[in-house]
Amino acid sequence: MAVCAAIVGKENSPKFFCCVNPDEELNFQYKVLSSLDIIEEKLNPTNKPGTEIKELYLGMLYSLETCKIYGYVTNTKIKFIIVVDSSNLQLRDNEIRSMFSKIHSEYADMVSNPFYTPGEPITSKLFASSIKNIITGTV
Amino acid sequence: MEQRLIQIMQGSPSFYQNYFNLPQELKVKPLALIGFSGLDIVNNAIHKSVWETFINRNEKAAVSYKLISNTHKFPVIKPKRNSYDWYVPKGILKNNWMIKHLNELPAVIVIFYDLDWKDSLWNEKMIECASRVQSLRAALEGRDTRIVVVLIQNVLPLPEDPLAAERAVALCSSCELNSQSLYILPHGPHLLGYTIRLENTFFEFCQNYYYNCAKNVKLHKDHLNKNTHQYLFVRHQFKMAFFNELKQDIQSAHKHYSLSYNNLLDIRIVDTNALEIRTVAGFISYKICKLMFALNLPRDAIAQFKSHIDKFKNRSGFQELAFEHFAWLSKQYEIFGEIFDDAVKQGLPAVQTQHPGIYYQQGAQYAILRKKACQELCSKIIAYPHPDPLEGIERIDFYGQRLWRPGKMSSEPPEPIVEANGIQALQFLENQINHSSIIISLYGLAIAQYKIYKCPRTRRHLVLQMAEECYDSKDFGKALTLLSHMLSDYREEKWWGIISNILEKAIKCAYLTANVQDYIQLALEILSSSINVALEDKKRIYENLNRIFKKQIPYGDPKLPHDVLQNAIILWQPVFNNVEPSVFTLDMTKIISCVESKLRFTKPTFEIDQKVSIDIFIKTTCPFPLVFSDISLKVNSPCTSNELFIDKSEKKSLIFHPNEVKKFVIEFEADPNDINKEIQIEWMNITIGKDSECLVNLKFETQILNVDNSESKCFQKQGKNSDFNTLKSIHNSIVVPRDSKVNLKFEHDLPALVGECYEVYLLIINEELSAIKDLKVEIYTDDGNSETQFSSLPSMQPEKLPINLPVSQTLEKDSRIRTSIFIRAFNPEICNIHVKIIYTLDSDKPVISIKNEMIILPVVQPFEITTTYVSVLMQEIHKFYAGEEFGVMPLIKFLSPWPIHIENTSIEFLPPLKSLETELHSQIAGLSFNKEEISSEFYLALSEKSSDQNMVVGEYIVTWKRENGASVITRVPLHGYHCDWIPLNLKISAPAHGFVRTPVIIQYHLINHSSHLVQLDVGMEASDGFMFSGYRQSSVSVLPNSTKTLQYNLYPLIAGSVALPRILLTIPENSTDGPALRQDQLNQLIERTIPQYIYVIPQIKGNAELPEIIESREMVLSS
Amino acid sequence: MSRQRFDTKKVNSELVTLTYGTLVAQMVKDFDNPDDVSKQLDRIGYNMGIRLIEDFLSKTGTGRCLDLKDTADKIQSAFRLYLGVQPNVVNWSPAGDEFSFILDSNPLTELVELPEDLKQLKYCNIICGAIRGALEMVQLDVQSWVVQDQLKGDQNTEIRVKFIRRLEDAMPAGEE
Amino acid sequence: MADDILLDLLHSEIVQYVVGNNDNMKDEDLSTLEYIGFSTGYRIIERLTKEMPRFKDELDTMKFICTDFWSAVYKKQIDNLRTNHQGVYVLQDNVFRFLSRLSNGKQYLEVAPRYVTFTCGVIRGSLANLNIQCLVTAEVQSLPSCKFHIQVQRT
Repeated sequence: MAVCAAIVGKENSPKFFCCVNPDEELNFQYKVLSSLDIIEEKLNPTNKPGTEIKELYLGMLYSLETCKIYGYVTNTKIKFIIVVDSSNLQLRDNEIRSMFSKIHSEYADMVSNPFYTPGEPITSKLFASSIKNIITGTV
Repeated sequence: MEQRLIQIMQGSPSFYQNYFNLPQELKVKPLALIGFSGLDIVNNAIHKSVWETFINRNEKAAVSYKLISNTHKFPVIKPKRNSYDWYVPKGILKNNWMIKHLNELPAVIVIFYDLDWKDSLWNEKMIECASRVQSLRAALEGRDTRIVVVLIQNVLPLPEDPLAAERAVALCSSCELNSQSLYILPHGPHLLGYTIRLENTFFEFCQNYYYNCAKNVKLHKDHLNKNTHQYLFVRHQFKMAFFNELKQDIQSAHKHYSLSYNNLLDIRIVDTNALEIRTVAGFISYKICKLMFALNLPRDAIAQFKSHIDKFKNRSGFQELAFEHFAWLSKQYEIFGEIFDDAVKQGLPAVQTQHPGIYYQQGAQYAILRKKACQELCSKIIAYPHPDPLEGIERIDFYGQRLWRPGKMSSEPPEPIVEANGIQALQFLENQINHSSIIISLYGLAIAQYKIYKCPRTRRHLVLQMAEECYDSKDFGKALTLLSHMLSDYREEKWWGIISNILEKAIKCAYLTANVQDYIQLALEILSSSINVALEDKKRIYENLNRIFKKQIPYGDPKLPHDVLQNAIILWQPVFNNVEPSVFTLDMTKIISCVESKLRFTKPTFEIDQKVSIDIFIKTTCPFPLVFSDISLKVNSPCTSNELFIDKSEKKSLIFHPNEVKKFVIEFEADPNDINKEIQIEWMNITIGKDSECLVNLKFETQILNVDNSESKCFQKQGKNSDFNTLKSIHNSIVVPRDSKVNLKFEHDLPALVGECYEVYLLIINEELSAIKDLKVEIYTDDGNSETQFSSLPSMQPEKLPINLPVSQTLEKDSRIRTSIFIRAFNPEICNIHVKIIYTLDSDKPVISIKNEMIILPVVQPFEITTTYVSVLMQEIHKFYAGEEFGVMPLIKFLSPWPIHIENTSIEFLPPLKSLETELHSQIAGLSFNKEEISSEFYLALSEKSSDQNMVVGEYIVTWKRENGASVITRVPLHGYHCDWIPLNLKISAPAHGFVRTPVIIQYHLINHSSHLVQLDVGMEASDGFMFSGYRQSSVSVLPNSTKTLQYNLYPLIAGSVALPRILLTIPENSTDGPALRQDQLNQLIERTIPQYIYVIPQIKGNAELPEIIESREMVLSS
Repeated sequence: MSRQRFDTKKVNSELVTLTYGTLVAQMVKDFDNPDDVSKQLDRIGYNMGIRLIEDFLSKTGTGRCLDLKDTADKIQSAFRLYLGVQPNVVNWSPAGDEFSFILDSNPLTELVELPEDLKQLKYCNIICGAIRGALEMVQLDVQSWVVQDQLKGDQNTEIRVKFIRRLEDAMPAGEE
Repeated sequence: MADDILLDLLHSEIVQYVVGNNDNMKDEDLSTLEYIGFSTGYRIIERLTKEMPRFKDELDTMKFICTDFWSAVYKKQIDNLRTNHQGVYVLQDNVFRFLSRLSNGKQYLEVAPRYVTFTCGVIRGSLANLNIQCLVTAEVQSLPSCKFHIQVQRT
């Protein structure tokens, strides 16, 4: 299971944060924000052709002593970020991958709610709980 | 790095400053050492120059030179040990060994001696030289140092010099040198060249020397055994590696360092040797990484470093000295960062995910752990133990050994008291360290790197951590600056969580530095709803704000330690002491504060006579009521710039309750000079407080405010009922002239006709409430380049646009004037004519007013003219023949919706064409025509010359006018056809009609208007309608420029339109010199000149007398 | 441009849901009072119903309804046809003039989450309107309203239909 | 699964709602209609691009909108797609879904804007969410064919 999932908007402002341990949120916010540097570089259009990433999943962005950080960017430039504890070794890449696509579906549904204004922070309790379930692997 | 540390650690004993630094001797690049003896660079100019040419060269070989005085003491040589059996090493690396080989023990010694071959005192000098060699040799007894003699000579050597050869041999023998050890250095122009050659030779000697050294070390290896001599394995490999480095063979050097490192790892680590092993490991790993970078193996270097760290990360050694461990780790990272950075400077490409910054950052992290450990372990150590357990630190033999038990082997148990003291001493010293500055400087290095490798956000985070450290070290001022610098970036990306976190820190700093300005600004931001700070904190801050507005010192955060608060209060004391009011102006533009505003002009344009009005919407998201004292706007226009205040007479409360939106309206009169110019709001200013105490101005610039096009913005479509958030700000508007009450009417008969002088009546009626003056009526069009003419006079004298129509300057209320504009268009088109009436009201408030109207004037052709040409037989022709008359028929098709009256028409023929009528007179003059009607006329003409292209027959001139209009003359060119010439012309004389059974005389006139004889066969075909007399078949010849007439007497048999007998003209076969005349031309000639039918009228009863028709006909023809 | 990437039916269904959603959201912006919105939705439903019935009759080729029971079944099949859901017809009133449709899923509301301040909004009123409109075209005057609503956290969505009277002469299509 | 006819009916109801009983066709305000389309397109594109590989560039995105997207929503291929490669794209649909119900004739041509504006919004919204800001206008010369002009706004 992952320890934190975040959704970052088109203009890199945070839309949603979900931490297994809420006290860590601020700390994770910094980590997630830093990871945007790497996402930006990975998707940099000036990268030499051929190197651009076709997949929405960007793989691991970087790893620290404490945690590993994975990224996923939708065609609409919404960034999903998952933080995994470094001690957690049994979590495999394809599991992360599927977590992301689950989150993506949830997000797409959430955006379809006519009473949600895209770009606003996401406050839906329903959404929060389903994301939590995804990262804690309870679905 | 060193410098920085030193300056940090003032106060603590010097050795502790470098306690964790790598020794210089380890960090320098090892260079082969060459000793120079016999050079007196102080008194001897020549020697000086020689010395300098050796040392001051940029591309030197990897050697360093050292002057060796005669009294020089070389390190004493240890007695050769032939068995290691009983030898137990006291440590791993002697800390004087590297220095010895770097600076004290040359690989080569060069003895310089001034001696020319032809020197008068040759023998004496030779002996002295020899003795010098001897004494040096003695001093270096037992070492392999190579001794070389260089003779400095003044005369250049000759190619073949027996004397030189002989004396050289002599000198060598007396010095006991082989000939490869004697060199001459002629001091002269080529000095540099010689030195280079010498240097290269010396360097070779050095390499041999170090090679041997390494070999010797290798020899010992066999005597060593695994259990007692583990240290020696490490040491020996290290030495070999080092010698190879001196020899500049980094490949082997790297190999041996690695071996050395592995040997080191084999050693069992216990408390007593932990420090030493860790220290040495650090040294060797440093060398390995450095060499790997040099060998361009960055990945291996990084891997080596990682594994190195992994191996020692958890070997923290003594708990009491945990800080030591962290200090070491921090240092390891810092140093690796440095060599990585050096490598990058040498051109190694680094990437975003692998660059020196990462290591500096880790260094900082461990430095923080070090600090924490220190705070835990050392805070209570106040006294330095006595006697000083670190006494004699400089005399310690081995790197990384405890000072209080040097050279003890792990086996023996440590003495408790000594240990305790030693530890205490270290703890005491550690406590003196200014950790923060270490941490901060490491962050500094990391930040610089992250900037290079495109990680703005990571960099920002580091800056915040740096600020954190500044705060910790009570440098609140610096912390505040760092924090507020970062804020703006985080605001851009709206990371409220982080912003809130920063703001809380920042406002603490602002408070602790008594920075009122910042305190207020930060407070206003914290109080906004988007910042999540605990409500009680918001409340405290809110109350503090109000205290400040009253010039009272705010309360500090109770969570802060007491002493810190004390200092803060001392700082605050003077702030409000002054009597005069304190005024602060804050730029709120870039911050999202608890005061939000929307400003908008109520209309996109304002007419000059109405008041310009601006709506101000203000909303506070502060959880507590805010009280403002005034609100003003700065409004600019090209001509004016005013600060406008809200009207406080309207008793609207300036107390704002949470999330309350209030609307204020500011109205003012625009300056008439700003007509058609833009006015805009530059800023809004909200004032808090009284000027008796403390005035705070919140300035909201407008330019930046309205450039937010974030995602959710495009969803702010207003519903029918709009709220504050969806409200759009409008910061500019335009002043326009008042809309005029003058009534303008046009009277004219559309459409205008091309060419005519078209008059439009303008009727101006003053329906204003007062008289008007300075009345101007201006006429202009959109496109300047149409050739349509305008005039204010019926004379239609063209004038340049814009035209001011002649009208009286003033116009009484309800009175009217009329004027006209005359237009002549030359093409059918739609012509847009603008009429602009400008005037000022003749009232107490003279306002300029403008009325714009447009006349859309379609222009059409009055008629179109086409022309057809016919032969004398009235058949249309498409070719003229010189000398043959033909008919010109201009047709006029009338298009004007209005009837057109034709005053006259005529044709002006263009030579060589000419009219065949005595005087031309129009056949339609005086008639009027309506739309769609067509008029036609007939004129007889003839061309005198031939022409091989279409001829312009002449001009058709139509003089016309509308009914009761002015007359217009339209001239249209008449375009004709080619004109051929043939020598022959043919005419017929016949009566208009004949009578049955009454003879008719018909004559055919063959006219030859060439200067040649024309011969023709003439024939008449038989016809049922007639009997006739005359040649049926004949051949005629027509003389040049003469006419031949053939006469036939026809006797009509039947009545009606009867076909005449056809005349046939043919060119005789036997015609010798036939002129330019072809059969087909003849046939055509007949076709167009000879009628095919003639009317035959039934017999008149009674006797018929022959009418005199022929004569009259002749007349016509001859005319 | 040949290949067909999407399941067109699904996309269209989603499009209906989303379009309806944005319409409602817009109405909420336009009217101050959610009840007015509910009315509007019912009206729109009605307008759609009176047009939908033709399509239904032609598609299914069914004739006049024999009785209310039959009507219920027809509406039920209409649900399947147009919303792809199969509601149960239950809760017949003793008099047999009133019954309910129970939808355990509702494509219109699947992705919708009502904000707190709109709890009294009758999001599904369009369905009630549609039923009313459609039946009116076959000379049945009924009332229809939402009893339960998943949007409000109910287990499932219940739509009640009450028979008022049979209309003898056909009314002009459009608004009453 | 909702049936197609629902969309058609719903669409004309929305038009009704926005236009109300306004009868002067001259410059009537259809912005709300456009907005409803915008919002719809913005949301649905998030669903439709879920399984798609990352778009290479603007053209790639446009192709998607004009082909897959179009045929999914409007049940038929675009009949003609042209671009000047400077950010102007013209999509022509000869039998445009929402116009196919209108019968031809001057008076219907006048109301045509009402039946294409929603779609303009859908296109604009979809592209906006795919980070291409643009203006979308429609041109109806003869029913039921329609040309959509997409003008990308480069900043």
